[in-house]
Amino acid sequence: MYKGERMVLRFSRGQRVAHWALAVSFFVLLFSGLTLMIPSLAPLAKGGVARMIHRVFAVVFMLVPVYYALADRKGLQALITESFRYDRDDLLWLLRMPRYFFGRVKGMPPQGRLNAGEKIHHALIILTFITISLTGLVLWFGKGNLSQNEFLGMVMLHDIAMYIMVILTIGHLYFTFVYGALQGMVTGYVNEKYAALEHAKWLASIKAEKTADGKLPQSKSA
Amino acid sequence: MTKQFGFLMDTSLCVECQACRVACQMQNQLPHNRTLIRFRFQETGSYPAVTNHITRITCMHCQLAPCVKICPTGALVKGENTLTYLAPERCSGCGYCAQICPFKVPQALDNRSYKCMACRELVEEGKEPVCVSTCIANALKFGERAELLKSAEKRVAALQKTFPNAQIYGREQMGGLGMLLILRDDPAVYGLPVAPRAAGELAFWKDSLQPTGFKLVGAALLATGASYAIASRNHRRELSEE
Amino acid sequence: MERTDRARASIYNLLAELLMPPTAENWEELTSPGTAEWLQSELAELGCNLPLPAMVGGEQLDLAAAGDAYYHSLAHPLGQSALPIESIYKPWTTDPSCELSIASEKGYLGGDASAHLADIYKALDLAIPPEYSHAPDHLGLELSLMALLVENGSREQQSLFLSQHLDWLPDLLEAADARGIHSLYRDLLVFARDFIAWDRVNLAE
Amino acid sequence: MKFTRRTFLKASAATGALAATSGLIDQKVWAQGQQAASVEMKPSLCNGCSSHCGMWVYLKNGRLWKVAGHTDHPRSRGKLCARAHGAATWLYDPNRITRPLKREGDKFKPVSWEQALDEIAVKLKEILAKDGPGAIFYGHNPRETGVFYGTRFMHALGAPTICTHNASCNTTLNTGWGATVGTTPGSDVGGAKYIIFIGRNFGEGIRTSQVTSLTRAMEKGTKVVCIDPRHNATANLASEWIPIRPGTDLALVLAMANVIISEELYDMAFVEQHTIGFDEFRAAVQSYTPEWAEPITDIPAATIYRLARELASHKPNCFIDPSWKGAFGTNYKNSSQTCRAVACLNALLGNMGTPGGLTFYEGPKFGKLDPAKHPEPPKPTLPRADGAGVKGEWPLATSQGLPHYLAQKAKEGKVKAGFIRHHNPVRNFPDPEHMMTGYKGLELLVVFETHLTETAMAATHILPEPSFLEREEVVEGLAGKKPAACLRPQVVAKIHPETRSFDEIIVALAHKLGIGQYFQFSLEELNRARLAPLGITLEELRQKGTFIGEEVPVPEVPEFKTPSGKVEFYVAKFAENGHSPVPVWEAPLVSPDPGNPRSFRLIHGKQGYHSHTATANIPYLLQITKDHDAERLWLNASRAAALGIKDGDLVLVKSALASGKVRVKVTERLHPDAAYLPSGYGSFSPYLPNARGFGLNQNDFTPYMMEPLNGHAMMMEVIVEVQKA
Repeated sequence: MYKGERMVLRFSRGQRVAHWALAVSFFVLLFSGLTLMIPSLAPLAKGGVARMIHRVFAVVFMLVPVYYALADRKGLQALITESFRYDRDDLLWLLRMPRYFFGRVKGMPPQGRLNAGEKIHHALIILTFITISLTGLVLWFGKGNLSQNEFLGMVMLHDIAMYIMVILTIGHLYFTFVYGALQGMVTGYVNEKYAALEHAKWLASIKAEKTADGKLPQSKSA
Repeated sequence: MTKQFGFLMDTSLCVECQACRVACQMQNQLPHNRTLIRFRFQETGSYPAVTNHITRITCMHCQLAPCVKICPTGALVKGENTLTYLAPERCSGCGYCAQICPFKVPQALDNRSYKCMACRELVEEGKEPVCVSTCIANALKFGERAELLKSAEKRVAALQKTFPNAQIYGREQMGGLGMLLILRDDPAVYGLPVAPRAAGELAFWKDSLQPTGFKLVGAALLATGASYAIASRNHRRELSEE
Repeated sequence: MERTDRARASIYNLLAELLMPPTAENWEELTSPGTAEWLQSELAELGCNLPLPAMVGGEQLDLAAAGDAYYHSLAHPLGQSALPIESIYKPWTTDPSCELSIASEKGYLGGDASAHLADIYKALDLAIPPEYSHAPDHLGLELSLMALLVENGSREQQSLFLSQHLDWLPDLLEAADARGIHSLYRDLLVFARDFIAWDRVNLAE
Repeated sequence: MKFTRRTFLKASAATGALAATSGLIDQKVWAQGQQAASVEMKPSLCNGCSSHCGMWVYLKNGRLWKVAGHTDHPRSRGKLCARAHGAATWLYDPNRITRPLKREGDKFKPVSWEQALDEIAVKLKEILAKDGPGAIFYGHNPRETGVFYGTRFMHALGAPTICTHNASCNTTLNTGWGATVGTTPGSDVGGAKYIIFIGRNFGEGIRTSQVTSLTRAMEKGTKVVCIDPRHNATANLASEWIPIRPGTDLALVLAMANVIISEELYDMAFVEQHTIGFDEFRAAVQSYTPEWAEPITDIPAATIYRLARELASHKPNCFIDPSWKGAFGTNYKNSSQTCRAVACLNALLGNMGTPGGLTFYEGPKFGKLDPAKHPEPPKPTLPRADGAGVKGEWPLATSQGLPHYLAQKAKEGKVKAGFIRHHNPVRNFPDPEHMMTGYKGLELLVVFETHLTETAMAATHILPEPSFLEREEVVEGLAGKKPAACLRPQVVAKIHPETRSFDEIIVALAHKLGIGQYFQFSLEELNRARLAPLGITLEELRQKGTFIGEEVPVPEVPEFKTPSGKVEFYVAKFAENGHSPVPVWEAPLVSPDPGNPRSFRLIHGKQGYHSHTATANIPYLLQITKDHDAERLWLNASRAAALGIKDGDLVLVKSALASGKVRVKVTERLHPDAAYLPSGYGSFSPYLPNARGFGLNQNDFTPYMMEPLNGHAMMMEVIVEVQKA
């Protein structure tokens, strides 16, 4: 573990709330949805309870970006733009991804606030978020008025988006625990040494901000 | 091989008396505003040469029943006699059956699906479903599908003298319907799909996509699970090297 | 019996009296200021903070007017009043073997509640007035039985009876409002509903 | 305890018992015990309509559990229609009348039986003393219990006026068939090769076994022709629907007779041996060619020729159905003559008593009370208050009487008291205003009912009967090859303690009126006496419900109960009273104005899931109507188009009497002259909360009228204007 180092703010309050709201609603949606896929969970779906829960949390889920936009508009913009902008280092990083997968950071190209893996993760989450939300809305409000094919098309897209999200989430959790990154999303702060190791470009950019006005605004002592 | 059982409705004999509807409500303890048997009436021709075409909107007991395939809770099942049974106590009311049924029969209301339950207990006791035993006009029959087809053929031949388009509906559709209909005219007149189908995507979804999805998720779990110890050890080592 | 149980039993009895047709025997007494005072003190004893029904100690109806109001509010047999009979507000039976059209419907006499109450009276060797043979689950009789359970039965039995049988007063009030019953009887039903709700909590504690 | 308590629960040993019976209070535990109980079966007779189909009633823990068709009963043959399931719920209906009621102004006050019966007796005695028994009437839908007790009661009072609903239904059949062949025959549907229905509608005026026989016959190839202005539910399955201008069926039948006679297609031997007046009939129909009938009936002459020839070619295994209300019930001014013509046309086919023809079966020969112990009251000799059979009034009216005329007599102060049971003339005769004013003006009107119908609203006293499952009735007979005896035993305990069955009430009233000597027997004794000759005991019949007797041999040609003992083409009685003795063409009373595109004849008919207005309050049956928008007014598509009316539009229906709004069913299945209303709706009693104000009733639009021959209500002689609302 990193010890005795200074901490740098990596996630704003808005970002953290959005992350956890999304995470919680995602898991509730996942398990309430699975009652309609795994026969042994079917009894839980009886009487429409699972459906009710699924709908309530679908609303929470879909409101997360709205909340994010209100709480931290810049953050949301940055998230979207960063997720789809890749430089040379990013590509190189992706090439060396297997190293990173097995816990080796050293030798990876320097990264910004988000590493290339995180960017891809975010990009895919954004895409699947849109897909799963839209198909979900169509299934919800189009109930009874869809043709067989429309219905099946929607269900399948909804499913595919779900599989992708689940696999991404597995990867996300994996890296979180391999690299002990949970703390960052809980408190918002990361260890400066960790930042230097994993997000060198980003650390450099905030240090540059510091030199401009004389202090490091996003940091505190551990 | 199991014997196919089914219904035969001679729509040319129905007097729309609704006895079947009410008897079915009794059998299934349905409140007055819920019914498993609805009717559709369609006039053809113009005065005075008019025909009133009647058909029931009720489960057609498809051999290849998409509702059974799609039902995520196993509330819809095929009996040994090939009738499609519904166990409401297992139903979650997701409404998938209503959306996939090419005949738009099931209704998803009150957090459950409403559709013909094929009087399972009665049939297993060797009795007729209650709509059949109550039909005052002999318009409904129940029995071995092959036998019903034979008698339907005879009846259609007789009807064709007056109604040249008279035909049996359900011989081939959906792998053969368990609810055979004797029609006096083309199915479209009755609001019935001429070539109903279980969308091929249904099989792809249930048989390929879902299992593949689950396998991929499984693979991801395996890969991360197996690598976790190595990766975190590597990471700790890198940190201590500092 | 504890003092509080005596209070509960007698309040149930008072409600039973008031929710049966008024008679010359005790109508004046039931609605007198003395009864109001007594009820007030019983409620205070119980720590039950409910306003008294206006019928008791407040606005007075003479016996004839009360008879008329009762009949048109709670006893008119022709769908004009809110009949205070449990079966009407519950699905007719929960037995899945019933093949009667009304099996799962509300709005009919002689439902499970009615049959259960009749069996309770029989087992306890209780005789009900013959004019109630069609409605052993009449609110007045149920309140009377509740008083008896308070006096002689266990708290579990009381709890069960309140939750299984005396749980339909909100529906009755809805029916009463739909039909516009006499305000004093409506007020009394509100009191009965609230007292039962209070007692359910009380028993749970 | 602060206040004086009544003890609603008279306890003896509650304290100990409560402790000892742990599961007693828990309804869940109780329910498990209940579920384990077995189900028992008892027979009854349905009351969903007046056919009284046999049914099995299933009971569990003494509660009604299920109803099913009685396999032995000739009318149900194991099947019940929708109405039976609905009617069974009357038992637990909270809208039942539970206590005797007395009307004060427009309110109903409960009174004790003692008070009600005393008041009735006092008032009746007063009227008897003042106006005599001629000022009293009894009206009912005649079923055995009402017939036996009601008749005996009236006769004991010396009162002759007993009438039924038939003047709004089919009293013309008694007139027409009665005059021609002596009785209204049945028909052998199962054996027929060719059947013509004129207005008769098996599919909606249901007797379950008739429908079953008809469709079985059709599967075997029987040809069925349906002649009706409306393509009704029987037309659905008929081989052919021939629409006819409403009210002109007489012209069609006369023209068919013309063809059959002029082409000598009739059964000459039968006509020669078993009929009188053929020559007069032949002469009368000579001018009624199909070409003559074509413009009247709107049926092509060629079709009439074909129908006549086809029908005759199947003689004698064919018939024109004797019908019910249909086209020759009490609908048109010419209905009695139409019925006569139909009877005569059937006679030409020689189908009297033949297989596939008309049937003349009799009911079982019931026994009687010992006349020594229970003398019958003498038959009253006074003239009837409704003038039925009375010279100078309605000599040709049948003994079924004229309830609508009684309303008039009441207004004139000539009728003072009435007893009405199981019958709703105020709603089911034309002009409710006329009926209500008349009946409400009576000094005494006692209504025996389970529900507060429109007629009960006019009553001075309403006496509540238990529902049909809670009372034993008088044993009934059914005519047939094998005559049957049927019983409606009491199958469940009375729900409302303050209800009493008709026989009980009549006996109690009789005692108060001093005619108790005619009622010194119990219902049980009566039923035993009736069953004595049949070879079945009351106990057995209570178990079986239906008893099918031995086959009774019938003569090859039935005995015609006419003055001549033959089929009468010529009816002298008609001539004597100034009516044509042979059927001749007579136009309907009113016709739509051909120059007015809004002008229609308002016709009505039954639906298979309702019995007049009696079942509209049952949620299960009313829901069928709602699900299918079946209360709509039918209009012919081309007529509707001309008025800019689309399917589902709301229209205003107007006659001289009333106006009302209803939605429209635009259809090709109706003659352009007609506007059709289903007849089961438009209840206005506030005590029928589900039915009240739902749909329109044809009787609101039709004036109070009497047909000249037998005085019936002419229920379809009404022209309405229809326009978009």
